[in-house]
Amino acid sequence: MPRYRLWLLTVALWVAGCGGPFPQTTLEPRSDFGSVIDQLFTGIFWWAAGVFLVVETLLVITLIRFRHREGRPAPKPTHGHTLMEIAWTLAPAAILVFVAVPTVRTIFATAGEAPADALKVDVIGHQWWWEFRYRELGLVTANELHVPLGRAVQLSITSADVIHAFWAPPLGGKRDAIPGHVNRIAFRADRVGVYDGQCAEFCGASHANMRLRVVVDSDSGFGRWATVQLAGPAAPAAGTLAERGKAVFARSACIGCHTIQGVSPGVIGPNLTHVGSRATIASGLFPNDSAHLASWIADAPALKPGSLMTRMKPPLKDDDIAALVAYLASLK
Amino acid sequence: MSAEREGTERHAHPTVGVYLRVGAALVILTVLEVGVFYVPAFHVVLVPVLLVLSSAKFTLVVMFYMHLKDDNKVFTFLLGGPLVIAVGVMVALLFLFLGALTLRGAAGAG
Amino acid sequence: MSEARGLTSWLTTTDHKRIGLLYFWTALAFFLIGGIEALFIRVQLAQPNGQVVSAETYNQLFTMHGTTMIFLALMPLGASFFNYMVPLQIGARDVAFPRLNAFSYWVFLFGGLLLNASWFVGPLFHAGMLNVAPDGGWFGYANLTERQYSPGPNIDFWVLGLQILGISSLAAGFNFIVTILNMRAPGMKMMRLPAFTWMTLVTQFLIITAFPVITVGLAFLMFDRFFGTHFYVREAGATPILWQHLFWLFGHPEVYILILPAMGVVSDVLPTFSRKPLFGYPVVVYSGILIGLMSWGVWSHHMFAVGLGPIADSVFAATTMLIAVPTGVKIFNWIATLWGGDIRGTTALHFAVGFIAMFIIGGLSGVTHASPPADLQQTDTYYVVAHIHYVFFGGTIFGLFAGVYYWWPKMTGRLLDETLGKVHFWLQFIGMNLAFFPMHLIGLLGMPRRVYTYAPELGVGTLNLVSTIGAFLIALSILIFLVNLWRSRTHGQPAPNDPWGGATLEWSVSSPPPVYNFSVIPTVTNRLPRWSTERHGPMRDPPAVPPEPIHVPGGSWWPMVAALGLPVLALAPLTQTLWVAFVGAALLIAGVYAWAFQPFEV
Amino acid sequence: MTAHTSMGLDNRKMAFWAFIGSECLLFGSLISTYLVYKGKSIVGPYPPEILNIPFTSVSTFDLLMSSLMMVLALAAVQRGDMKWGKIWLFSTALLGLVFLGGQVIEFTDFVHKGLTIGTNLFGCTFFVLTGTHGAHVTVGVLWLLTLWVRALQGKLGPANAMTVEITGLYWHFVDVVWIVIFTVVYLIQ
Repeated sequence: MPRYRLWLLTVALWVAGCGGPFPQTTLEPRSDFGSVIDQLFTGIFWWAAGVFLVVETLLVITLIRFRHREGRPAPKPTHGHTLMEIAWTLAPAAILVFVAVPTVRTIFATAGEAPADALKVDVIGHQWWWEFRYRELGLVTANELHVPLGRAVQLSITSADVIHAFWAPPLGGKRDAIPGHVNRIAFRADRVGVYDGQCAEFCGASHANMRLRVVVDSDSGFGRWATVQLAGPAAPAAGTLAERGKAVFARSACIGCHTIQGVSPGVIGPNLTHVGSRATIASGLFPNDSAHLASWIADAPALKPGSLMTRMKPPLKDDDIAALVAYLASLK
Repeated sequence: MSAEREGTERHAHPTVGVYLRVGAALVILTVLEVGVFYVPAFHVVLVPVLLVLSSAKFTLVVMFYMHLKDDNKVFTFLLGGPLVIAVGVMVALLFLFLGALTLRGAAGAG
Repeated sequence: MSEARGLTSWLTTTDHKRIGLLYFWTALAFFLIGGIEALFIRVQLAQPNGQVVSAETYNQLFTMHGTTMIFLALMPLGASFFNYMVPLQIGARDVAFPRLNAFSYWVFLFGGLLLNASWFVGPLFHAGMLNVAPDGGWFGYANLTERQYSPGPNIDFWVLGLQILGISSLAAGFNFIVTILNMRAPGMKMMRLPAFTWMTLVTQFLIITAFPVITVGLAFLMFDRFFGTHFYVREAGATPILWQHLFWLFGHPEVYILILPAMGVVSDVLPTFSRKPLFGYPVVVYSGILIGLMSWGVWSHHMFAVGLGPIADSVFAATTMLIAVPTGVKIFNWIATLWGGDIRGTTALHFAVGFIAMFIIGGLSGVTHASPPADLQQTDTYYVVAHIHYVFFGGTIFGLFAGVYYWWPKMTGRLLDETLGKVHFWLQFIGMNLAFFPMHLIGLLGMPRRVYTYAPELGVGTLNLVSTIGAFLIALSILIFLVNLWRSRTHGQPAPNDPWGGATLEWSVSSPPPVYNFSVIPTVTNRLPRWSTERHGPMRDPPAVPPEPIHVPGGSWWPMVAALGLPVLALAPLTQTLWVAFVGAALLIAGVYAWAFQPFEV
Repeated sequence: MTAHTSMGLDNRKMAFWAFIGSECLLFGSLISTYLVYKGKSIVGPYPPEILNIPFTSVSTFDLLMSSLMMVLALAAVQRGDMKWGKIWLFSTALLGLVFLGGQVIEFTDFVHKGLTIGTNLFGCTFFVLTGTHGAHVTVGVLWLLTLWVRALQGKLGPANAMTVEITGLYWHFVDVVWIVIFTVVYLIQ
């Protein structure tokens, strides 16, 4: 960890008193993309800190040294000094060269190109959730992006409605998800873990609630996950609550918006084929447990303002909701 | 009165004869424009030729009908400054939008 | 020749000094409204999962906070000084077009009222109070602002309000360009203009060039929302990025429209209180012009996350970094002005120096996101919120407060209390650093901006609480400022012509100046007319009593009538009522014709 | 009234040039948008199917001639020849009206051929750009007619030559913008 970051974090911890962990920090990069940006920022930070110290010190010294004192003779009316003007024009220009050169180098290094064997994922922003499509693997999931450790990943980012921005800070910088455009970022994660992120472009009422998680798995872990996701949905055993839940799902409005492979074809909301395997619901807002799932199904807009998943009309009965929850939880 | 005050405005407006000749030139240029548009042989160079012809018309009107040629340079600046910015913005936007394919280059986003 | 009194005289006034005061009080009121909005925002964010306001209300609050502060508080506070001070500084009796000046003010007032009316008129649109205020952000990114995604009248208020405010700024822009170029006293050459007047001139050029672009962008949005066009609709082959280009083409010059007047104030205040001429006056002037010019070539640095491609990113990164050069030059010249001076620590000087100290921070954090890859981690986070507040609060507001403390005696004839002033300064200085410095960290730790809530797991709760405390300190400092203003009416010491020993012409007349400004138009022989330097002695102030009667133009109702036509016109699309449009147009046309044919002598 | 000014120039004229500079950015943005969206329409009608070059050439000619009338009006007013001043002022306004009539016919024709402001991007950009220009022409015609009525009332003379000159500046600028629009929109398809 570079020294300045220790310093920064110390200040932060001292002020914060709690001291993290900071799941969305940009200061502890966990990918090559994040690291080059961090190095660039560190360099600029030191230049800025240096300039800050020099100029502010100069200002303070001037103020102290030339403060008004009784009997001080009238100041000499100096109007300017050409050489000094030239000097302090050239000095910042020179410093900027040291900022500009690595900047341009990094721009081209992070332009979104990835090696041919990169895992390609389409990222589609929706109001207010994320859709992830693994084209080669033929699988679709939502809000939780799984990537393998050490393998290059290329995200092709776009939007289905308004402008969003995909941002998982520990893995690198954000890119806008713009309807009608495709933006690319590429990164190679260098540590297993779960990294938080969220939409970074204001996109309406629940912009703050459009969160996401990136799960960096080991190679084998990723393989296992993909195998599970590729399989069809688990069929609930006969006579269980889950089976009743499947029936409730099939006869209510759910099917209009959600896909469950082999059950319903809706494409407006997230694909639920393996919703039980996800750790969170409502795009990273709540843990995926039966209590939260139940209140989410009952009244989503109460938990997520503006949510397109409106209150059911007529409202589902409590036992129907319980059945639905059991069914969804079974979709591992 | 300080030396800076240059007295009242000089009215160095062109004569009616000049106005008429400029009018004739404008008509001829317009005929040329439309002509170029209809002659297939010109189609390769249509855009540059039209741009030149229309700039010529623009300049004629501004210089003679709006008297910039003989008027105070401040007026030239008040028109010219924003005009340069406007043209610069136009070129930059065209570059950013239409040049996107080549510009994006390595980004390959498109 | 004595001044007219009464409400009518204010409603019909064409006197630049009165219009300046109207601008001041109106802008101050909007500044307070914007500040209250900011406090709500900070209360909501004081802790994770805040429940003080709803998501919808929060989005209206931050949208209106930004829009109000930029268009209704900072720009018009600057305009207040343009109005009051520029004619005095150049030795003129008034601006070039006094009635156009009144028109600008009334249009600004009506536009601001229309925008803020949106807080209360929800019931007219079958919605609750506090429900139809603009909620798309001050940047109003399409296509979120299209009817499909923002069906209510919220964005309509924003579009129409900004269009009206643009007209006000444009009219004032033409007026002040002509005033500064063409109304100078004999001998007041361009390179003898006070720095504040110079920066005003540059600002006006930016206004008349930048505002048409946003006018077009807003007009497209208006057509999309009302008349079924598709300027920003992806489904029709268009792109919402066009809006971003048009908006930032305006938006970046706008940043300098907000900061240059403050730089001008500082360039006038520092010499007065260090008793030394501005160091490198021509360099300060030229760097101001250069900053204005360069502001036209950097707009895409607001769009690095859009993905314009590496070449465009590199070009805009380079131009953006280059702007740091003239800005740095200005800062060095200000420090050199102080160097070797006899610095009197008045409140005005405190604020001017505070401007320099804080603007440096804003400038330096600006350089960090001039670098596109670094910006990918910073843009749309609290880091950028910190940056813009160091520029606009630490910069523009400190600069404008320097102007208030410097020119208040001239504008009202009463001095402000220096002790209260310094309490105000230090509270505001500490408050702003407490409020905005932690935001750098909050952003780097991953909190996006424009979020009404954040998770406790983010680990930024305490930092946000500190920031909220800072915001309330700022509020307290502003209260003290208001008390100071109020007290000065009765307790303020009467101001002599020149309480500070200023070098420029505004100090050569009484405080407040007579309605005709100068009993005899002064003849200027050098850049520091009221000072003695090695080359010349101070000029004589004009006599208190004019040697011959001075004709003072009367007032006029017509600018206000014409201005009233604009909000009425705006009501037509808002309420979907055609006949209202005819009433508005009739008012506007009648006002303009009556104005054009009313005899009026300057 | 010409108050003594520091540059010896008329205030209104200077303000007007600043206004014209500002208008450059207005039309610049509109034309930029037209160009940026050129060829991006998803459905027709497309420009070549619908633009009527001979018709618009006549309109262009008409507007050029109105500019000539305008300078002749100015020259007449300056030399105090109010008889011809009135004639030329009225002719200028008349040619402006003819241009507007042409635009009305053109727009109606386009709507009949299926191009409205909401049809496609060409419709959006075309109607807003030429419509804004048409609105400027309308203001100009009203202004010219006002001057003409003032002249009829005997309230316009060589002393008001500056008013006529400024009107002319506006009118010529509107003409100049059309010169650009004619080339960019109509001829470069």
